Amino acid sequence: MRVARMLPLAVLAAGIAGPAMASDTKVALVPGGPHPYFAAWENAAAAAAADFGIEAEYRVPAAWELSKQNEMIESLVAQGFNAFLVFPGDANGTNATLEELAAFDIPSAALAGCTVDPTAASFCLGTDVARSAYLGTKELIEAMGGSGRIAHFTGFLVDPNTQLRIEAVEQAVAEAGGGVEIIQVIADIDAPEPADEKINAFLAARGSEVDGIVTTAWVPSVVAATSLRNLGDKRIRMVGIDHDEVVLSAIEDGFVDGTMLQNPYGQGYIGSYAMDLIRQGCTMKEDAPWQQTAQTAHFIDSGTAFVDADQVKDYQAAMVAVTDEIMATFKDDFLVCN
Amino acid sequence: MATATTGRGGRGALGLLASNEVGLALLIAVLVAIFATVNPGFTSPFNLFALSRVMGIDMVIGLSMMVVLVTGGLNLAVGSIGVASVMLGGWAMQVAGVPVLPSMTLAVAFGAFLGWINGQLTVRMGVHSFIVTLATMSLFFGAMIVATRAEAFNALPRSFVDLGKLRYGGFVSGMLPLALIVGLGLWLFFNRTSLGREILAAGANPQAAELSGVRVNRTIVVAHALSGALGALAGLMLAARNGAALPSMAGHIGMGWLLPAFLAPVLGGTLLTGGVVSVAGTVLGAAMVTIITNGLLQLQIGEFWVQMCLGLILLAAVLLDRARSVIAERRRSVA
Amino acid sequence: MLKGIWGSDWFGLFVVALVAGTGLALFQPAFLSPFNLYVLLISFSLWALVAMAQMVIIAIGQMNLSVGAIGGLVAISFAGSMEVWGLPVPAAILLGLAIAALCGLLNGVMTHVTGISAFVITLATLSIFKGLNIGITEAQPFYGVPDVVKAFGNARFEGLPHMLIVPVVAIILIWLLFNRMVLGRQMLALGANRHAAELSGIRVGRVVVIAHVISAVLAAMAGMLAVARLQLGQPTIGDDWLILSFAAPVIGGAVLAGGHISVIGTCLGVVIVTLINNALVLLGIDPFFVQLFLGGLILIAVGLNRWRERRLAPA
Amino acid sequence: MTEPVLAVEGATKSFPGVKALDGVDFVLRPGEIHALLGENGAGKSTLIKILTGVHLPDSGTVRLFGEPVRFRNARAAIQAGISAVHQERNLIPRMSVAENIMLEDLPERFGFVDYAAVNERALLWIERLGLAIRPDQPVRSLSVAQMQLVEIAKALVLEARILLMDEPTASITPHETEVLFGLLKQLRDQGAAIVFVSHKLEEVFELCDRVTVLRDGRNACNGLPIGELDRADVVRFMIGRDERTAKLGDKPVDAADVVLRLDGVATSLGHAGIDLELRRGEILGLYGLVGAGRSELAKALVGIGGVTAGTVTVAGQPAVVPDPTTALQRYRIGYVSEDRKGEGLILIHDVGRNIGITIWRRLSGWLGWLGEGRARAACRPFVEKLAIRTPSMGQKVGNLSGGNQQKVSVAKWLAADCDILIVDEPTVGIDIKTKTDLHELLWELASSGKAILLISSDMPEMVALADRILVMGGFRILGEVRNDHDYGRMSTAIMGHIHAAEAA
Repeated sequence: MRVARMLPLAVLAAGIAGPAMASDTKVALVPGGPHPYFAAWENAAAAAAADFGIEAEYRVPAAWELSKQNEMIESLVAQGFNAFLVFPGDANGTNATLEELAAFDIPSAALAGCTVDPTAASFCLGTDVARSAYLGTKELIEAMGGSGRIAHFTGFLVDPNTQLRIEAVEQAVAEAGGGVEIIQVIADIDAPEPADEKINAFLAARGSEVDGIVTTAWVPSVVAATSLRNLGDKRIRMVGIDHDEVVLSAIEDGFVDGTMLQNPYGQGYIGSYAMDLIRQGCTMKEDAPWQQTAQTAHFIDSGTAFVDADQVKDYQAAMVAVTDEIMATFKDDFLVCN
Repeated sequence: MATATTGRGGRGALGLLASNEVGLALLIAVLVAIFATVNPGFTSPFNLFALSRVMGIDMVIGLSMMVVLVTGGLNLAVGSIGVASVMLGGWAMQVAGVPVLPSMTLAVAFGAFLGWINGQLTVRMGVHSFIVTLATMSLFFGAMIVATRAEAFNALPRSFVDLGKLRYGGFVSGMLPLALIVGLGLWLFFNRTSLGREILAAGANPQAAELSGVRVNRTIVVAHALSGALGALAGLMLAARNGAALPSMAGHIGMGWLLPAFLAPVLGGTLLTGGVVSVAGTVLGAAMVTIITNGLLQLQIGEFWVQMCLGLILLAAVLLDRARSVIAERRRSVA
Repeated sequence: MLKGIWGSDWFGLFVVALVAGTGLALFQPAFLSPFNLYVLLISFSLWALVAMAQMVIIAIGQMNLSVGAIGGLVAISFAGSMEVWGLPVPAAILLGLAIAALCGLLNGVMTHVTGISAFVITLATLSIFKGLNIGITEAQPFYGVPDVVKAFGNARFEGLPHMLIVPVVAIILIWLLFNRMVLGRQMLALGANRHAAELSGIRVGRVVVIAHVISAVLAAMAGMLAVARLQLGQPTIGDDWLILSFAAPVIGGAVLAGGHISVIGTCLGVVIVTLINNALVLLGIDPFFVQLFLGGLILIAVGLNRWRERRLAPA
Repeated sequence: MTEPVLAVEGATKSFPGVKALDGVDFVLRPGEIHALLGENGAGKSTLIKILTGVHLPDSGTVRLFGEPVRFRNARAAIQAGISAVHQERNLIPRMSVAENIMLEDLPERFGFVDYAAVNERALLWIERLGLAIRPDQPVRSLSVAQMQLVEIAKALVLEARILLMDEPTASITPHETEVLFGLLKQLRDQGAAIVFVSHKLEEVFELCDRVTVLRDGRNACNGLPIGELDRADVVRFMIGRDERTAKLGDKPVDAADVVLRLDGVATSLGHAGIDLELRRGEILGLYGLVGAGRSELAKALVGIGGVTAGTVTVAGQPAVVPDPTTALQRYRIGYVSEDRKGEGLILIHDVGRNIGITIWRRLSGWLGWLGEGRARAACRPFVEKLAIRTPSMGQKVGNLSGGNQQKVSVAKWLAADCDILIVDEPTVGIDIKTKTDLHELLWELASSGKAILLISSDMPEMVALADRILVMGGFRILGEVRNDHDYGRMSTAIMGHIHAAEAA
């Protein structure tokens, strides 16, 4: 029921990979927990397995908890997986597990989000969460015409990424000069019912004061988009995050200005490819075109793009283009292979 | 280790079979046999190490809940206390430069202090500890978030982090013996000290205990403080394992710990109504749950169905255990 | 008469809620705006059902940890059956209720037949129901919720959400059940003293099973309301219910050991928690302080009610 | 002779470790009140539980109007026309009196409980039992005696053909007993068959028509007409030999050595102007009707419910007792509660843990260390002294018979070695042999220099044991009687004080 969403991508991406070769690489793609964001990883894993002649599997921890994810990874090692692509359950906490993997000569990389340096992850391929939030806020401020009051809805405070996002939004606002002001930050609304309760309470109390909404977590984006649609409010501008259908259709219908899209399929596909090469003896190049983020010095952008109403219909093609682009030069840019 | 209060002694094999602990041990043996046969990776040193480490931590979490269940109360704030204490310990180690051992002691003492607050509130307000700890769960966690701005301490001293990597015989994590020592200590506490006995008496029948000269309120406060200390200890173990003191390590407001905290003692035969404790049962209960979780993850089940299988096996385990005790009871009454 | 109200379980809560409401209105005029009241009522609708679902089980002296898992499973089944099978809305509602009844039946029968505490049974079934949910959805929401359902979640009449009708009817029925119907009285008798209930010829098994079914059906209604409200079948619906499901009845004066609950008290418990959450947003509390205040305010609400009870006790 | 309504043939029932019934026969005819007697643990309650569907017999048959029946649950028994007053409390405290009485069959109207009918029908039985309570009053606001009568009303309201009453008079006053007996006789005359279980032989002889006695799970006699028996016969059936009266002998009381003295004491529980002197070696009786405030006074003395006025002097020193711990440890006062199951014992714990609880602190060493062996060894002498019948120190107290349970709750306080022992209704629901043992024990304790405050509603017990008797009523001391151990004179004097207070 859930397959097929990203299938076209797989076909496209397969074209650039070249002929498959047998390899003993067995990659596990482990998200932080069950979450729709990662669904594309499953297809990416399947495509990578077919294209590179490796085994690649998408394995989801039972719940969104660091300890569950750690248990998952440990049990996968016992099952013979020898390379890991992990969305860090905690940007700090996941390091210990990756270090242990390294001690067993099992390479790993952080996918979609980064671990904090120093880390055993070979690289971080994904989204610079801070930059994404920063750019999204910039887009929002532009949509609001350069001034106004904004609100920021985000996820669990205990997630280190949440603080980066809060700071990034503050930074973007500060750079906009005195015309923009953050009037409220609502956090800890990763569950849908509390999100609905709090976002609507906010709109009730300050809906008339606020000019723009930036959301930096999946559920708040969905709920805020739904609320604006229900209110029929197109005055309040909004920039969301990720590719939930609710958000995308709200963009098409003009209730949301745009969303900060990521490239989960590309992450899974390129990540698997890189893991296989590393397993075959390649090492990471120190003087590669790494990007520096607040968390790590070994960041590779998997493609973060602002998608508005004009691009929303064919954003997938855009992401494929980004994937192709990274794939084309990845080996030469980032790896030293003998 | 047998249960503390019921005298099952002197009834031979049937009496032994009737005990919850033996039933759990048998179940565990069967599960291990099955998992080891189906998946050879289960008995690999790496997996045994990882398994024993999670087991040790979950045992201490379970014991932390157990000592409050004994009083007939609950401690929903175990996770909050664990995280709050560890963040203090992490701060002491990383920022204040306090040596590792004093920092750990400080964290445990702080856990005990937070538990003591729970106990005092429960006793003073005369409200069920459920509602008190429901509130303090948010309170302690919120205070921790405010104090730390939710930032992790990720540069803890090597000697502390290495505790998480401690390994005996190549495959046993240091966490497991530590948990067993804590368990032994608690067993001695409940069976071999006057205070432990008084806590049990007060948990079973507060009126009778009060009239017999037991300071019931004090036993409640002590149990909560002990629970807090154990929560902090579990937190330290987890922090050593994660190599960092993380605000997120027990999930949102510490609720991530509640499941292991309740499962272990309840499977182990500790009554929710209080007064009966089974330290060995709690330890075995935690062992069983971690073994099931670990074993299931390794079976080739569609990953989205693992949780349902976990539920089914738990239910089956509970039912089997019940059937065993009913049959044993019947045999005994015939004999 | 006045003394009766002052002495009733819920009077203290009523005062707490009233004072909190008045205070909020003074500090933040937007509190009384029609839209905010509407938002409050929406929240109340959902949480009241969740709290009732737990309250019914507390009444018989047990606990149901699987309330949220049942709600979530029904929510995705409801949305999924409409999206995937194209079931008409009434059929999907019936399906949802039937699934819930089945879940409740499982909880109730297991608890009664095995004699294992409901706490343990529902701890296991919580995993099963949530596991089914994740297995079916693979963590992806169902989006194909028909417009009728979406409209229901959104519609207002004179500032009152249409959704409110569901909990209002449920509350009245549950109140009647516990105050005026033999079954409800038997549930309370069972919760207060199981042995006495048995000796009084009450069919304990039947009562336990029915209570679990009622609890599950209430959870199902909450789950379906959540779908209507969120306009999609989120697999995470229900994950956050557990704490509130206990907090509201207990704040409302329910005895966790069983045998005593207050429907009005529970509703006021929901109102107080909703008000606290609303206040934390309305007053623009720094998100870092939200949990701290939430904990403190719950403690104060309980403390005030407890203080009143103690003042009352010698009289 | 009339056909039996109920006939039990060869009923056998085993529990882990004990054979509670072993081939018991029992025949109940319409229009009779049939006494079912026996020592604690003889099997009376088990038989009652089989007849009410709580237990199924292992073998043997129960015939109802000649038809064999097997009651799988209480509901089946009720529907077959058997109602019962059980020994344990079976009321729902928060519900009203009327609803409790009618709980078996709440009248409905349009699917809702018809509370008007509930109250009306309950009121009928409340009045017939001479109870001065409102039907809509919550049960938890009642006194113990009132609750017991509600319990009885609950059984009567079913108007069953067969009525089983397990110790219905244990906690009600003589006057209330009289009313109840009148009612039971009336029901008998209307054709009901009533089984009456009691330890009070006076009541049995006053009320019953025939007697069945059980001993060790077997019939000691089966349905003998009461007219053919005297008290000695019945006792012989029950204990297997002649009744032994406690040999109490002489006991010196040191009149000068006042160990406990109350002057004008008032408590937060409602006592006022209580004066009392208790001397070394003395047994001071505290007599009164249920609700006179005797247990409450005892509790106030050990620190539950504060003393608000007046002075308490222990061993010559003014004493403030904030809690039972202080009472035990500093003032060496102990209280043996009347409510054995609620306040006296921890039923889910074993014998050793119940007896040892008062002395753990004293026994324990460094860091509170206390080995199980040491703790049990310290309790063993008291198990032996009181001849508590238990397989081991590890036996759960809940598994012991009522008499042995009571001995455990006394043993706890013997172990505590208090100077002042307050003993509250020590022999309620206790068989004759245990009762005699306990009487001798109390006497011996006093002889050895302890001071005992004895609370009892059992007049013969009071007259046998006490040196002086204080009469209490309405939370006040009504008067004092110096005991000359003459039952007639004493009871007249005591009742005189009570009636004088009522008249005033």
